[in-house]
Amino acid sequence: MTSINWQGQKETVVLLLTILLGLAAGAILMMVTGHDWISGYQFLFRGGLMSLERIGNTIATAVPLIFTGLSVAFAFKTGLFNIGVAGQMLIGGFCATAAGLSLDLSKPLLLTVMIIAALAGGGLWAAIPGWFKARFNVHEVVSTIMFNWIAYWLVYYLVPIYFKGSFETESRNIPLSASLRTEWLAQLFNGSYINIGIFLAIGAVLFCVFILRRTTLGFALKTVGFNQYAAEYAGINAGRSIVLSMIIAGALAGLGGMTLYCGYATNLQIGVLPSQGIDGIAVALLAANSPWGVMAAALFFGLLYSGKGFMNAMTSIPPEIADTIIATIIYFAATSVLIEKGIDKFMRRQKGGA
Amino acid sequence: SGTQQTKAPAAENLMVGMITDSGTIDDRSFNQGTWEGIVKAGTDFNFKPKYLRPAGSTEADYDKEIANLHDAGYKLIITPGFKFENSIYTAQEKYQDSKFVILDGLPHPGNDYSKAKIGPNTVAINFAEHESGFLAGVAAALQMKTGEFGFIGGMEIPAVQRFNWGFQQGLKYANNNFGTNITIKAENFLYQGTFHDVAAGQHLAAQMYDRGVNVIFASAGNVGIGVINEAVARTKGGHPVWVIGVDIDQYSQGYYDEGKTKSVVLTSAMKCVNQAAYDMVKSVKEGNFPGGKSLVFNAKNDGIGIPAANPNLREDVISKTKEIFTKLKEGQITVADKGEGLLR
Amino acid sequence: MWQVFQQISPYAIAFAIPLLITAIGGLYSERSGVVNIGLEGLMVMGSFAAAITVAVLQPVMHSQALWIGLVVAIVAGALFSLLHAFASISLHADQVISGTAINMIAGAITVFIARNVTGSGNIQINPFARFDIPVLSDLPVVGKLLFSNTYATTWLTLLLLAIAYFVLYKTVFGLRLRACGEHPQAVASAGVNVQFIRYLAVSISGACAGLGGAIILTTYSGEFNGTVFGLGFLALAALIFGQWKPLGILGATFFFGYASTIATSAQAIPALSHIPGVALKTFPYIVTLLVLVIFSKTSQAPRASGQPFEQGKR
Amino acid sequence: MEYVVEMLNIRKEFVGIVANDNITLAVRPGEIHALLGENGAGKSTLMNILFGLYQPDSGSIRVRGQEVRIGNPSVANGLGIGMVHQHFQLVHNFTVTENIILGIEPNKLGFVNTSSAGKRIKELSEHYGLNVDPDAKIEDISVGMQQRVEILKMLYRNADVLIFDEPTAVLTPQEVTDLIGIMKNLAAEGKSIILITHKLKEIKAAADRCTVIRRGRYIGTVEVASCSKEELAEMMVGRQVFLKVEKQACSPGEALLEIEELTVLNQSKVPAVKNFSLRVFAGEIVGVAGVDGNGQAELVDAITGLGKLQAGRILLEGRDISAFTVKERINAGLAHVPEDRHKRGLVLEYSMEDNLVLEVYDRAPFSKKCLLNRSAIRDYAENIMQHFDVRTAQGPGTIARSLSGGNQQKAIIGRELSLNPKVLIAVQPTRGLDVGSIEYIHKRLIARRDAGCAVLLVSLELEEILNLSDRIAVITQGELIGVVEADSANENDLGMMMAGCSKGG
Ligand SMILES: Nc1ncnc2c1ncn2[C@@H]1O[C@H](COP(=O)(O)OP(=O)(O)OP(=O)(O)O)[C@@H](O)[C@H]1O
Ligand SMILES: Nc1ncnc2c1ncn2[C@@H]1O[C@H](COP(=O)(O)OP(=O)(O)OP(=O)(O)O)[C@@H](O)[C@H]1O
Ligand SMILES: [Mg+2]
Ligand SMILES: [Mg+2]
Repeated sequence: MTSINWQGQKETVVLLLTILLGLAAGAILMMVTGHDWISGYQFLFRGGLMSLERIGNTIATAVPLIFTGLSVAFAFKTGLFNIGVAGQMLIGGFCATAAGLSLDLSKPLLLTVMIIAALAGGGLWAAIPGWFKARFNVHEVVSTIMFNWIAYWLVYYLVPIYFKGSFETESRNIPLSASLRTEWLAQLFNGSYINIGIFLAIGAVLFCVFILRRTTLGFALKTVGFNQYAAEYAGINAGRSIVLSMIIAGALAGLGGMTLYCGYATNLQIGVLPSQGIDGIAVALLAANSPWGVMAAALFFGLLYSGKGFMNAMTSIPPEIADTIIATIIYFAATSVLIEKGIDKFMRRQKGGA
Repeated sequence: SGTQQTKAPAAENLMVGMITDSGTIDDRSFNQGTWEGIVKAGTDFNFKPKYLRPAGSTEADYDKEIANLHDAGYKLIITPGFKFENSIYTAQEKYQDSKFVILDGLPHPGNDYSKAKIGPNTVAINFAEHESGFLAGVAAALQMKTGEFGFIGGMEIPAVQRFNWGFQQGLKYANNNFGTNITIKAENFLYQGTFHDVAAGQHLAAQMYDRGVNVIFASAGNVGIGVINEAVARTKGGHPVWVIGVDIDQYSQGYYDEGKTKSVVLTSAMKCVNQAAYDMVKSVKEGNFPGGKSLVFNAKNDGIGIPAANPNLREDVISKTKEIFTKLKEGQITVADKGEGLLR
Repeated sequence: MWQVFQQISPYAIAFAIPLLITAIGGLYSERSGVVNIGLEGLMVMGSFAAAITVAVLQPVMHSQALWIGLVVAIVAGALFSLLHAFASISLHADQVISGTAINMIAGAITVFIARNVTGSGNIQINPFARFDIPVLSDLPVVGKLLFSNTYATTWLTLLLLAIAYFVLYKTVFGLRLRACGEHPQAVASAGVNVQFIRYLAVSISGACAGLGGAIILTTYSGEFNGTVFGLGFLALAALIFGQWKPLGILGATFFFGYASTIATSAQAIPALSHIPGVALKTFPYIVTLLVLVIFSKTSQAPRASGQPFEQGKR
Repeated sequence: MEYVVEMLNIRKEFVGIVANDNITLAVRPGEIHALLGENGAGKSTLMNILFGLYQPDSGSIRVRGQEVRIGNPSVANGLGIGMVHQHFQLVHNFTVTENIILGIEPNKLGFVNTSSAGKRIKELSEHYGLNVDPDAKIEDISVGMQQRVEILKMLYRNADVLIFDEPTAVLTPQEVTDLIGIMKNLAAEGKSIILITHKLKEIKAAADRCTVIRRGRYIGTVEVASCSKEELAEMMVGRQVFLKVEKQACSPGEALLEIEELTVLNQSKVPAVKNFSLRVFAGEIVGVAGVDGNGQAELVDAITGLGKLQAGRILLEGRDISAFTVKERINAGLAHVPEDRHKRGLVLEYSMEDNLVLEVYDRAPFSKKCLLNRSAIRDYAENIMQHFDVRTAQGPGTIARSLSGGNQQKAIIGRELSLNPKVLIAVQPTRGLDVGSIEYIHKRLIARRDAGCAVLLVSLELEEILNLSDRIAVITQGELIGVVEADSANENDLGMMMAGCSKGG
């Protein structure tokens, strides 16, 4: 009986231990480099949580991560490794920004159009590597990396031509009517830049849960992910599933791009691949690809990212400690077998003793 | 380094913070110059300055770091770069107990410069880069007498453009008034498009040097470092070529001998960001912070210029350049901050 | 056009060489059956180790400092890659995940330490000097193309490529290593320790990638700043582009070298300056995709690459 | 020395299962010793222990009278023990020589010297009549040849105890005969052979003695000559087994599957099936006999829709399905038991219930409006598993990977038959299974035939074809050589036809 119970909660326990180990590694690193780790963590967490405004900012920081995490996790669940999230975000963000800067509509209508543009842009951008994989057996890891750079340069040249802002590095600022930021939400969080992206993110989580657990589509996609040959044998169109799965992953990333550029930021930045793309892999890994897990992991990372500046302002600890902690957590997640074995041994000894 | 405990903002202590733009604190130009000014003020007025580097280059990233400095008790916040315009615009309202200095920019909301506003707790400082470029151009032309000159810019932003335009006017001035024979061609005046691509700077410089360009004026952040690296490599290999540095005295960046005395940097077109930062800290210390004002640093107030020491320039060149600088100060020479009739 | 080609050659080669040595590292690893997506991070680690070493030594010694830096980078890369080896070989972790973790750790921890050391996180050094090879550089055609303006590290890398070829195809170790990448069970049942071979292969890949990062630092960049601009991933693409063969990799990396050098210099080349920048900049990536599209169906990928090997597992 | 190898009281436990429980095996020099047991009885485990791949939990091993500890395969090699695994341990893109010398490469300063090895391999090959080209690449040679490479690997290492784990499962009848010949040669030279096989006929033909194990336990060792096939089977399963399934004469109805002048290309764009025509009627089993690689796989792929056809038509119940997708064919009443249960048959990571609805998950009642109905799926799976005697640890939720091969196969058969197909394509339905499972599966196939289904049985095992089929079609190099009535056929004639001599013209 106990063993069954334990199995059920094993994942969660392992996850928490992983995070704890990552934080411990961070503490050790701070100590080794001559800093006071207790105040380090204190200010790190206060930086993310000490006021309503900062909580709002933490959430806003987490929103794009939720999307990129979902994108990676969804692809993972269907047997694909989507390293192209950054490029899909750029393209999705670009399409949304383009719509937002070119159309003159009421805010709800304009946002709807922008969301569709972001979904379509990101989805189509991911569809091509998906098709390459389905049709020509091109491994998606390499092709999506190539697509990241192509997206980078496309946007790099397109923005100054069509949507040049005050300066070369960015597009024009999007008008308030095209922004996910809203007065009431900002007010609610004391002037934070939190935006309605968080509701889109919750919607996306629900969407992923629903598709993967409840629908025939999810069943087909997962089957192809696990065993393409068996899927073909059973009459599932594997090629179509791969493309579809990439489209969904890309659309999630594209919408994430919109929440980044039209919610978190106020314009489209060029000359830089959004770091949230790679972070999405970490989020998905920590979450073991579960959509709700992605939400939690993204909020946790958002907290670290959002608090690190304050920690840096209050102490002399470089903010890169946050990235180091996250990276360490991912390594521990990759090697969680070790943790699991350790726990198993511990449990067995407990049982033996009892 | 030791542990730095919570500092309850002590009233008597100055707390001065800086936020870098996309570059780092040792970018050998803009950020570094600003930081050096603050550090100098720190030793003079006995405070420990702090800088933060934002995680990204969006308004939210900048807002976040301003809030962090403010919440940590920093009451004078210096931000180098036009990218902070929107963030300072909101911050000056939001944190009225803090003072802000923006270099190279004018606070305004969104895209709308017509709503620009410098709050009573803010100073906006701009530089006459064209005058600086002019001076460096004259000095380099005098030194070389004849030759082919080029220009590599980073992004095509106003400050960089003004350097370029002033530089060209300086070359013309020297050709017309001092009998130098400097030629320029359109294909040797370009903007790389980023401030970070070292390799690209090197490749572009290589093209130009191979085409016979002797001197390149690089106003391009790390791209400019690539230009200097290429010049160093060539000079080491026995084919001497020159670079004109930008923002701060970049002489030490261009050493090509083991003893670190000889450099490929002919001179540098400086804008005294360090001075500007220092002055602002000082004004706060002395209680005469010129809040609400927009300041221009130019030849008149010694806010621009070439380095005090120029080992690569002959004595006569240095003295002639000094004369020109005086004429700029006195308004006998004016340099246009527009690009009409010039390359790019 | 030939003129231009000749003129950009030294720069193209300088760009290709770190890619090449990193891809060679990837070759060892993948041929032994371990996918190493952490090459990027290993390069960063090598660049960092070399930067710290050179920055400390350069004031007291001259050009030797750079060579010592390279050696330290090799060691650092090899040691750091053991993290990946441990996760993916001993713990049978997903190799892509573990490699991603390597990338993230390298990117974060090097900058963290560098910031503790220099404040800004950047470390500057004086790079190698270029030189013309006597006699050879005066040869017609190839003299300018291959033997002018070269770095010593270029010849070192080409030597390592030749060594890689011999090691992989002519030696006992190479035979076993390749067999591990195709059919590890067969190797195990022949009484060879698969895990040991894979450990060795991964640490060689770490050493090579570390060297690659250090070469970027000590040739054209001159500064550590926490990134190698995605070159590790590009090396991975070159490995596939080159179909996991030493000469194929040489061709692929040189292609990248020339394509991206043309792209970055085009602005200053009148004959090319009218080509839209976006076309030049995306050219290498699009060609890579096309090559992948053409060759992936008949891919020569090592069969067991990416699969953890567990004794007795079927 | 009476025994060359003695394994005494060997016990080996895996998580949750005792694979070997106090097993004893003693092999004499120069004998061929068969090891017999059901799927999962523990044969491979026992041999892996002898070869040093696993360590026993308890018990001892003696080789030539000396007690030894075999920590890894090189120790086994050193003791003169060699093993041919169930799945070949060959590197596909290496040459024969490279494969053979792997691990004990002759070298100078680390550089491999293949030429001396090549000479020795040639000698060995000639001495034992193995006829292997040392410079050929593994991927270019036939399966039978690959097996001989495995044998050479052992001989090259001077092994005198040779273990064969199910060596005949992949061979053609002719190759089996050859292999038995080779084994007898080796035994005559004084080498000892341990042979694992499920085929009693082969044991009778080759082995001197036979050790039987059941569920990890030692049952006994017998002289093969003094024991009938039926007795061996009974020892192994623990009950009486009918080696030949009873069946009524068939009463064919209308033609359900019609293959008309079919031509199919293989991967290298060469015709693998040429102008092939065949009709299968309701209520009959048509066996397709042929040596492996003569177009069977391409034929099956073309019928099931997994491969493209170049020319010709396929009709199901008179409907042309040539252009149908796989799904449409399934919906039209085609079921398929695939050749490789792990590659195509199952999603090993999925639970059994998900595997059992693989083809019908999108039909009512398993889903409505794209939403899965979990309880309907579970009921359906439970039903199949009960009906087809699929044994699992945790019911329908069990992960497919953890089932034994026999149970996996029963589940696939159950799944396909539950589709209520008009036409069933069964490819190697009993590959690698023990006689108990074979008997069960054969019974179910015949029952389905009697219910009016048209069954196309593709198998490399003539015995199975002869046992089950009503008519037998022989395929050679993609061409239909002839169709014979099963009653009037025998292995010899079929073998002749398969070799390309058509019967009676
Ligand atoms: N690596 C393993 N991990 C866990 N259990 C195993 C492993 N290998 C074998 N077993 C268990 O040991 C039992 C014996 O397996 P083994 O492979 O020895 O059977 P076998 O007699 O060779 O079967 P077959 O006739 O199918 O080849 C199996 O029932 C299986 O459950
Ligand atoms: N990864 C695994 N986890 C648990 N049990 C396993 C695993 N792999 C194999 N087994 C067990 O080992 C036994 C034998 O496995 P094996 O693959 O040899 O099956 P088999 O009956 O011989 O079928 P086949 O020959 O078709 O593979 C099975 O009964 C299975 O339970
Ligand atoms: Mg077995
Ligand atoms: Mg078996």
